[in-house]
Amino acid sequence: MGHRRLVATLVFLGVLALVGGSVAARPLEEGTSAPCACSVSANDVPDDGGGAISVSWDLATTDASPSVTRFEILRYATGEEPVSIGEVLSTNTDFQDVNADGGTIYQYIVRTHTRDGFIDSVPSDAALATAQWFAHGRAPSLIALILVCGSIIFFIIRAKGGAELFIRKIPGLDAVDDAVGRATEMGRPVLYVPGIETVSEVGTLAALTILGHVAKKVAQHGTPLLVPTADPIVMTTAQEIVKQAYAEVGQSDRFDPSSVFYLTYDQFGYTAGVDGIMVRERPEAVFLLGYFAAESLILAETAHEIGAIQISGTKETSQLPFFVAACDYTLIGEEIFAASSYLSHEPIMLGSLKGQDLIKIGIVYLIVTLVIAGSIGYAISPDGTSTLSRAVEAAALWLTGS
Amino acid sequence: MDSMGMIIGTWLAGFLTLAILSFLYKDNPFYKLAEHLYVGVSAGYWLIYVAFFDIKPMLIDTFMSETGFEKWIILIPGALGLIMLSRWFPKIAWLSRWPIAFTVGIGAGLGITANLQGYVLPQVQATILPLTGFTVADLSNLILIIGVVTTLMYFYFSKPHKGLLGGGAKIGIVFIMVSFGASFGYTLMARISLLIGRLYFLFHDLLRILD
Amino acid sequence: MKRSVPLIITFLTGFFLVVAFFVPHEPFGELEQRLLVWFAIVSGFTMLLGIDNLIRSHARRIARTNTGWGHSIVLLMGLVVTVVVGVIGFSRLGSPFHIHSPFMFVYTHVIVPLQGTMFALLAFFIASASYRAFRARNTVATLLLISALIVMLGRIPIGAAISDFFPAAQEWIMDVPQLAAKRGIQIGAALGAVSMSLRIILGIERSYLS
Amino acid sequence: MENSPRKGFWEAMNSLDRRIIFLILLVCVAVPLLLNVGAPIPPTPPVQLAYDAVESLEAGDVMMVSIDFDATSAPELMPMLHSALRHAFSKDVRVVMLGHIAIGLPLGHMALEEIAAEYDKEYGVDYVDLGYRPGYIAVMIAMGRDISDIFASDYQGTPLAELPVMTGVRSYNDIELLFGFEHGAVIDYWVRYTQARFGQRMTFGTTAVMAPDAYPYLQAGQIEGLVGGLKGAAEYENLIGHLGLGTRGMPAQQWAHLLVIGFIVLGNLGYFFTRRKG
Repeated sequence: MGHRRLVATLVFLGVLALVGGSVAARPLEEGTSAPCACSVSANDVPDDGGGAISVSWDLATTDASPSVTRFEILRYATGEEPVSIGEVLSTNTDFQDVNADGGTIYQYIVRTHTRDGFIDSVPSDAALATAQWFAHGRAPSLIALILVCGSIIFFIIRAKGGAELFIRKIPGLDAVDDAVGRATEMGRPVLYVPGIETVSEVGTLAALTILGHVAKKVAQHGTPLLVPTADPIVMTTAQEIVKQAYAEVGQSDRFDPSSVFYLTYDQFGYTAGVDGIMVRERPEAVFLLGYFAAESLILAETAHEIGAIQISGTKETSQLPFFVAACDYTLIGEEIFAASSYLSHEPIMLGSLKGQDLIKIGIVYLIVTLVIAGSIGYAISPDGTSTLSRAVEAAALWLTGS
Repeated sequence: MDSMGMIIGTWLAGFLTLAILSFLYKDNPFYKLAEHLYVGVSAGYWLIYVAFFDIKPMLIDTFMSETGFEKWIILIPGALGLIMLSRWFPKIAWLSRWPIAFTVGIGAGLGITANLQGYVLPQVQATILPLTGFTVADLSNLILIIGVVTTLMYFYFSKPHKGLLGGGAKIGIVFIMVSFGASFGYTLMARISLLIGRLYFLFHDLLRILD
Repeated sequence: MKRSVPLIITFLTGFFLVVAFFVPHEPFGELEQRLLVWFAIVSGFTMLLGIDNLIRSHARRIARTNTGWGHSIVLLMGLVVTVVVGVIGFSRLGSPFHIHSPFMFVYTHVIVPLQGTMFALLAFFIASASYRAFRARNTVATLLLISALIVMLGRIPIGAAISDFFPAAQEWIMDVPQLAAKRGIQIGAALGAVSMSLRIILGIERSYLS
Repeated sequence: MENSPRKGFWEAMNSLDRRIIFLILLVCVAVPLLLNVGAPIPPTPPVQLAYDAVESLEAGDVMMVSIDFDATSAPELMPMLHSALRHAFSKDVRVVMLGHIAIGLPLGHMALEEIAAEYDKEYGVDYVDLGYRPGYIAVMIAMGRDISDIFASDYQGTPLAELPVMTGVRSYNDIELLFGFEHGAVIDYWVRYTQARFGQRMTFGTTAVMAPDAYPYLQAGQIEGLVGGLKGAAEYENLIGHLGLGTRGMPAQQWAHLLVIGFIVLGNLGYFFTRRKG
């Protein structure tokens, strides 16, 4: 280990000597017409937790700049000697000092190294690294957050107050009860696959909410239920949810803890296991809800091969095409989140759904208004210089804080 | 040239490849063997993975190398992790809700800001495409805007899909289906690539009939 | 205690993560980083629960000589051998993931082919799914079918040989209608996720605590 | 009419044993692969953009390469990785490799060593492999401040300060381009955290599955280019003038695609005839 480091150090020094000539570097004579860094400015990095100052500079003569080999950045606090804190390539004209002490006022010197030697810039103005209490670049996100959360909370409160809220039919969900019913008639199990992610993925939580509903139906009818999981926390949570569901319909004694079990965290190991369960246990209804990746089609096709009804749903747009093609019913994207509201018909859930809808329609209006306004602007002056076009452009850019 | 281990490994890999492929014909003892081996080996693999890429560097190494505040604060997640194991003791199993609650809280907290800043805002911004004239690009932009808007209308849940909303939602489902068809067609290439990869292994590494 | 403590934990974790996003000042700025590390550690421990469940259920099958108990032996053997070679790799070479570790032998010659072949099954299933599922049942299904056909033709050299239309149309479909719908679905899903996250933080959605 | 032979034929076709489909597909992929022929594929705009992004780099610039895939996606992503590395090394761009899928990194490392040797590049001077650190979002955010906060050393424990290639490379500020190779959700984290928060320039090579999802990022300008699937890999190979496994797999792709198109047409004919007569 030791000699490897030694070699690396030697290589490093060698390269430095070759590239920068730093070993033999000496100051250039006054009046030498080498290009150098000038107008060095040092500023606190905005919107950060402190401790960082950004240093930037210009090149005095650009036509001769290729002879610059690198820039070295030196820093000093008032009354102290300048120390080198880093260097950048000749193509860069800025540097971020991320080790600034919050209470110290610094000045920076940029040392321009050329093949012949080096030349120091005039020191920058004094700079102090400060921490901010608000990341200004994220103001649009904050406004969006307030609007979205405000709208959702507003409608939740209204719903709690007894306002009547409508929810449209979601075809896949109506099929849930039918599927459980058919499995009961045939005396075959229901297989519930809650995806391959853990509970910090909201799609998984949506799947677990729907599992609660399915488990209740299953408990009422005495249909066997199988829930293979790929994540131990999902397993733990699913066990509790299913147990609770059996208890709620007064069938606690029929709950079999081993019906919710762990296979493996490995994506395709899990898939191989679930496929095996499908061909051997022959479930009549297969639920594929939650987060899915490539295994979606393997599971859906195997479920089809054994003749089961398949109800699928995910917010992963890359997998939705396969579910839509291969399954009987598919919950598309947001529908899986709407599912918990739909199944429970709880006012709180319906209220939050209404809140989301308001934001969606807001986005639609925003897009349409700005597009129309911008287009009118272009109609006024086709080169896009009209105040209207510019305002629309500025508004659009503002959204991402740029 | 090849070591004995390489040869055994390649034949083992070849056998397992064929055992899984045999599932396409029907469920059989070879597939069952490969399936159970896979579940067992991969569970062991992830256990080792988590121990050496997660618990060791993040918890144990941090505790050993840090000093002061950083050294002791890292015991909080360590304790939460241990509490998770309370599931083994039915009397205190309810304690496991604490770490689960923490995990869920992380997902929820991150989900809010990352979805808004990282997806909704830039994607809305990218849809604000004023028409600059009557070119093909403008027509495409117009179709793009209509597609986004009508797809959003399809996901409007709290009103019946009638009238303007119903019309929009109907157009939206057209876009959604075209999109699914396109993804399906595009993805075919990925799936075939994987088969090419496996066949290349069989022909090149195992049978050596391909250079 | 059994319900309120978890609700408080979820609230505080979620709330402070959101605050940390907007407030770079200490102590918030570094909080996100710290909590993510904590999250990884807590998740790591849960792996033991899964392994325990797996071992118990298969040990039970072997003890009762249920159908397929022989396979349960294979499963447990695979698990034990993998963990043992992992530990050997660690003690001998400092890391189970060292290129000469016996653990990497298991990875390269057992896990990779199994994983790769399971994945490759998709090629076959996509063929059978397209044969049985892509039927022009109605207008919408027909559109799905046509866009799939155009994109498939546009992706292969022969499509370009037949007509420049196919590669151009493929790009256009991907760039315009495909993108538009994906964006719409994802904006909706993102809002759904935000709303779900908000309900979780506020303790309204608590199915995970049942 | 009810028992006409034609209807009987289509009914039989409708209930065709899927194992026959499987067998035909196997033949269609295996035979072209064994014949081993392949022709250059003309580039499409997203791949051209990815190429241009790398082309815009100057000698000495830093390109970060992220290995976010494992062996399962190697058939698609490896050819792209090879091409991107060839492209970067041919322009004397410094390459800094890391990855978020721990088990994929040995694959990336082997490719890096192989291609670097082709261009006589030296480890530690022209390229480096930082390796893997757990927690991808945490790693991404930390690198925005200081890379050495999270990667104090490279994959074999050499401190970054001792590696000349890392001179002046402290955070995303010093990385001209990120080229990620993605088979899953890591791309979303790169865009939603690193791009959104630090404005990092980035371009990606993805599996054909992930590519459609990345199109919105491309159109929104959040990413600069996109190499999708084996065809994208073949196009990139064509752009840099070095044909490889991407181009070689395309004939098998072509036949498999034609076969699936044939299946769809056949399936619909069967559906059409049996429905009309039934």
